[in-house]
Amino acid sequence: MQCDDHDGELLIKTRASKPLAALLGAHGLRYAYRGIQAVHDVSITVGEGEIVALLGANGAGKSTTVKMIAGALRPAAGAVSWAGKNVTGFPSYAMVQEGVTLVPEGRLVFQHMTVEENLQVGGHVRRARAEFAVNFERVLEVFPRLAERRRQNAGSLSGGEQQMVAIARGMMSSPRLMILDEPSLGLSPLLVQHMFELIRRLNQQGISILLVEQNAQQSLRIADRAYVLEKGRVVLAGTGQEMLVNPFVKQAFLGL
Amino acid sequence: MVALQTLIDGLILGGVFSLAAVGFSLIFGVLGIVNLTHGIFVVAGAYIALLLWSGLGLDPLVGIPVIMVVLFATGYVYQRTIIQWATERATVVASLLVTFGVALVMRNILQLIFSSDIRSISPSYSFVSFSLGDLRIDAVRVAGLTTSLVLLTVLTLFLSRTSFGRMIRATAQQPLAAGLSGINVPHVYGLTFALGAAFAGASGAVIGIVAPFSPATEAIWTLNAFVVVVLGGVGSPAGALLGGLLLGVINTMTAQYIGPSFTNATMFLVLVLMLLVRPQGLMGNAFGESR
Amino acid sequence: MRPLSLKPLLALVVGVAAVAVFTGLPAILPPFYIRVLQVFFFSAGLALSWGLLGGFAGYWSFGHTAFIGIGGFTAALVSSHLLGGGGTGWGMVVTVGAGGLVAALFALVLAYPLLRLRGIYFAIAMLGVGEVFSELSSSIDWIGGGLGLTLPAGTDLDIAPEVFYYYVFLVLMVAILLISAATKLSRFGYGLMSIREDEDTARMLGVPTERYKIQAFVLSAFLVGTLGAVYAYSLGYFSTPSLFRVDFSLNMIVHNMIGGIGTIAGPVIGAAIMVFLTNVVLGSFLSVHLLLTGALVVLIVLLAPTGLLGLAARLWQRDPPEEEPTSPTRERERRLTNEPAE
Amino acid sequence: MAITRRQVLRTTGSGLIAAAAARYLPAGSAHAQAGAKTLVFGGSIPMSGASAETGQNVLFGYRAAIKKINEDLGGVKIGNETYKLDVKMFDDASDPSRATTLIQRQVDEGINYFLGSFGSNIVLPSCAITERARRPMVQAGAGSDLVFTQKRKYVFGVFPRASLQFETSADFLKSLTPAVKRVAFIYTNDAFSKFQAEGGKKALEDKGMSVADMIQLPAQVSDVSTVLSSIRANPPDVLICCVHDDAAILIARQMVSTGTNVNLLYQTLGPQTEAYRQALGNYANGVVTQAYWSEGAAFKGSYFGTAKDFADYYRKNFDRPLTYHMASGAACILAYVEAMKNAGSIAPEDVRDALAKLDFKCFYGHIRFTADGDGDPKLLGPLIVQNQSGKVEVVFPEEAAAAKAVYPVPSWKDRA
Repeated sequence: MQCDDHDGELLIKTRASKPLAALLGAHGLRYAYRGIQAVHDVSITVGEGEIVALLGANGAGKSTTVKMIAGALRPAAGAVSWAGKNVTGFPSYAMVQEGVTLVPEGRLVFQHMTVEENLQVGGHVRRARAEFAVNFERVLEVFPRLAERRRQNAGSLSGGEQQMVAIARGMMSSPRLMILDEPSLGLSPLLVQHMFELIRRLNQQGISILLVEQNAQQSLRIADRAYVLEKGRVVLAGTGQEMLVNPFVKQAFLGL
Repeated sequence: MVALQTLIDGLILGGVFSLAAVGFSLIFGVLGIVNLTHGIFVVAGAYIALLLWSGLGLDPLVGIPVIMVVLFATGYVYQRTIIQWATERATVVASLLVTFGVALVMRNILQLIFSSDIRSISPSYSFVSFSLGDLRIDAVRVAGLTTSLVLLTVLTLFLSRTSFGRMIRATAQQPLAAGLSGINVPHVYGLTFALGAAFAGASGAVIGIVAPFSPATEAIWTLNAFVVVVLGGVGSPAGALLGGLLLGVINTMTAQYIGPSFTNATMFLVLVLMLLVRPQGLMGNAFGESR
Repeated sequence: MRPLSLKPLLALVVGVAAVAVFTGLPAILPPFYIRVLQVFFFSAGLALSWGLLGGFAGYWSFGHTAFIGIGGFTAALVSSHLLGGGGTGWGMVVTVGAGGLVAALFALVLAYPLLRLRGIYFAIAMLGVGEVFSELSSSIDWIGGGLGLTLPAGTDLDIAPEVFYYYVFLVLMVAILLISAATKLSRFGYGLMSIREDEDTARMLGVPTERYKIQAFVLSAFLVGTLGAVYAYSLGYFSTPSLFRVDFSLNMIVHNMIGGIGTIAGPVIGAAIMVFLTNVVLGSFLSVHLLLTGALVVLIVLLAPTGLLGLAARLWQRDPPEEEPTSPTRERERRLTNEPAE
Repeated sequence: MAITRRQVLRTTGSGLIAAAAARYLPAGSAHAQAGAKTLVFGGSIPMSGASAETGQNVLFGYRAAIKKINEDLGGVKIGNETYKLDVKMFDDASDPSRATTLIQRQVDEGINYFLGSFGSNIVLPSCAITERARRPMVQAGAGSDLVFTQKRKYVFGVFPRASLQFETSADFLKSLTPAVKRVAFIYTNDAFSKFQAEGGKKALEDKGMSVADMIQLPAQVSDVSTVLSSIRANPPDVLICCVHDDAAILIARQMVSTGTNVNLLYQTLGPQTEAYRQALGNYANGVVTQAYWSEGAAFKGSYFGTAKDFADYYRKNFDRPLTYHMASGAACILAYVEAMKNAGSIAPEDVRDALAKLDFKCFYGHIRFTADGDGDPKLLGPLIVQNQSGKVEVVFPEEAAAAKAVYPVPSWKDRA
């Protein structure tokens, strides 16, 4: 870790018992839309094999932060390091090639292409090309629903199914880190359960996870660590367990 | 009999219109750019065909691959530089102004190189026709139509079957998600634009053997492309084909039954009516957006 | 002229001074510059009129030349059929007024169906409308655009024609400038701008979007028709390709974009620059003026993408212009620039 | 003046600054040349569009005449002064507003003699300016009747007006055997072509031929197959096309490829050009056109000598393929020079009066203008020429004819 004297992390100490090689490090990220500062100064890390949750209210800057990490937005200041390499300002396709895949919020699937074609697009990246067949099989195994609908246009699927397509498409690129932006948004309670289960399974397969969620309770249950964003700044950081009992978190996100 | 002849004339003419518009349609559909340089690509294709024909004796239709390569390269560089700069710095609509400016520059350059004199290419089959009973069909136009159909089919297969075709479609539908799926979006934009330019150039070779051309004729081909795209729909070769054939038939039918001087008026009238009734074109937008 | 919305008094002073100077100019400038200024007033008037719909409401018309043509042809037809070839002095007021009104009338008929179209589809439809009118004007013998039409001199007064039309165009441009400014500051203007920003939201917020769009379209057509009629007079003889010129439509857009779209001063500045460059600087070139004009347009877009007013605002480090550059495909741009909707 | 200028610069917009600044910039080259005893001819040509090719041709004609006079004849002596000649053209882009503004600039700069542009929608507004400034304009580009029927005193044309251009043609068609009975016209919907076709119809009907069809084409045309089907369905003896170069090529090519045969194809513009012969090859044989000059014609006079001499001189000095337009352009310059000599003055009014009285013979023919200013239809009327075995032959009127007209022409198939 290159930078650890951060406000948030001073509040609650990072779980030191499990020494982690930081896979992803974002340091001092800053971004503004049309002159309005959306992200002021965000630093987060994700270790190899970790599930890290990024919590915060609507408009706290969560999506902007992960878009900067995934290369969909270019940070106005700050740096992103990945596996010991400076990847600041890498465009999104290069980040995917590096092994960082963002599944964007709002189920941005290719509506006028079949499920299979969606997956093919996801799997065309050079790093995943050799494993295409394996990935494809695995994905259909995880989502048997998609196997049934593989020749249907993605646009004709239900919301939950489209979310599956988006995640499956991300999985096709053989990521080392998957960033999931509000994967449970708009899903029925049952599906939400499945979603978190799925995230845990992905993690067990060795994929590190950065999870952006409004559903704090569920997220914290599966997360190793979590950050809380407010108005574009990290205000809290700690392990999932610590956060679950933190009075501020309880009050602000868990409605307790 | 007259009606049949008119219909056939229209369909044959329409094939050429289709090919001449498909590049415009693709660029509009994928990049959202109204490319006013389109006619320049068409006319440039015709001039390259002329050079190949007069210099090397290469038949314009045989020369199409060469023309396509040249325009593909030109189109890629053009998009990755000027057009990309314009869309990055300003807006997609600013690219309209940029292509307008570039069209002026290019028309002038074509004039300086080739003069504004009217040119035409006359391979041996330019003067041959077939007769079927009373029907007359001239060979050069049939050659043009056939070439158009072949090229449009190739493009359709390319877009639907190849991995690169999928990337183009994905980018057209969801540029953000495409990038996040590992597609190099600016590169795909460049390649798509290049593809559009290449097809425009190919149509130039066909037009060169069918009708006289000069640098100033570029404007007509841009306008025609507008009409074809509105009639047929955006972004798909099938849409361009349908739009082109319709435009051809409208043209000849008007000439036959209303008067040749009303062809352009009817063409644009149909354009406006079509927009009012079904703005997305008969085939809709291949990428499913309504802009 | 930009401070018009900020400091009305200053604007008034500058405006009156400018008008006074322009009024006096024919006494000292040679006829060529009078003609250049005449073209400038004409172009600026066109660009401002286009801006009422295109700049304020975001509805980009590619076929406004239709109204130039309708205005010009109406004036000439009224002159030859109703005034027996007359149309001088007050007669000109009648014919030009008729030109504007008929253009407005056509716009009124076209408005409802056409303005349902959005973005680029409206632009293309207008392009088509322009072409239809153009073709019909030359193919229908009664209209006579093929053979061409003649108009009498606009005035009996002993005044050089370029000076006469200089003043007519000056008056028209000032009038249109005032109309634009008044529009921009009015409720109507805010309504139009809310349509540009987000038409659906504007409608939900109770802006009578339909009515406002139609009014802006008809007003714009009326002004362009009037200008077209006067332009036809200044030519004396014209045929279809004199008035129905696609480059008129494009120039209106170019002038707006160069100056700064959605502003009052922008179209005027854009027209001034382009008219000066094409007529004075590049005027005498036989073979490269198009090349240079085109290159210039490209450079301006690349160097001053928000128009010169936007550039000036940035250089002066003042607030960005109140109007964001906007477009028919705004939504798509958002996606293309990967801007999230946050 | 200086004070106003400063105020002006400070208080007004950039358009004005520009105008004011430009006024004080050094004047254009015309002034300088005028000081060096050069007579400058001004005017515009279109560099693109339907008339661009013809415009270029005429421009080369101007250049040829000027080169000859300056270099071979050592300039021209008027009164006691010897002058060199120069031509200063701009591109009007077929835009009347641009044309008028820039013509005004040339008037302001002191250019006294004008050469015309092309198309009446350009020429009429421009010549209104030169007329008002009392500067003569001799032109080879607008034949539309309106140029000559509005009582202008300063505008001259080296052709007869459009509606009178068919007199010779009518005589020619009348002279053919078997007798021409039915004629069809195809014409472009612009002022020049329309006047020509309507004048042609009248001239032919006066001579007892019937005009079966008057087919009007739009200004831009990319296909004429339906027009040709109707011609095939009911073929006239003679098909006359009053269209511009590009449409002429299109029509001829489509006639060949669809096997649309008529006894005679007569196209007023097009067949003269190199592009036409290249596009059609052997099929150009038999096509008849009008030419206001031919290198085989028996005209001669001072400056160039015979028509043949002009052709030789031109080819020696210029690459652009020779057509009659070059001769017309050169004739405009010669008319000016001859008029100046006759007047013994270079004052525009004197030159104008001398032009009106001009009556002289040169390689181009016998130049004399009617009271309206257009070319005398008897003296400057067109020759009828026909492509025969790859050569352009004058076939009418008989006194100028070098070959006999082929009529009816063989079918396209037999011409391959």
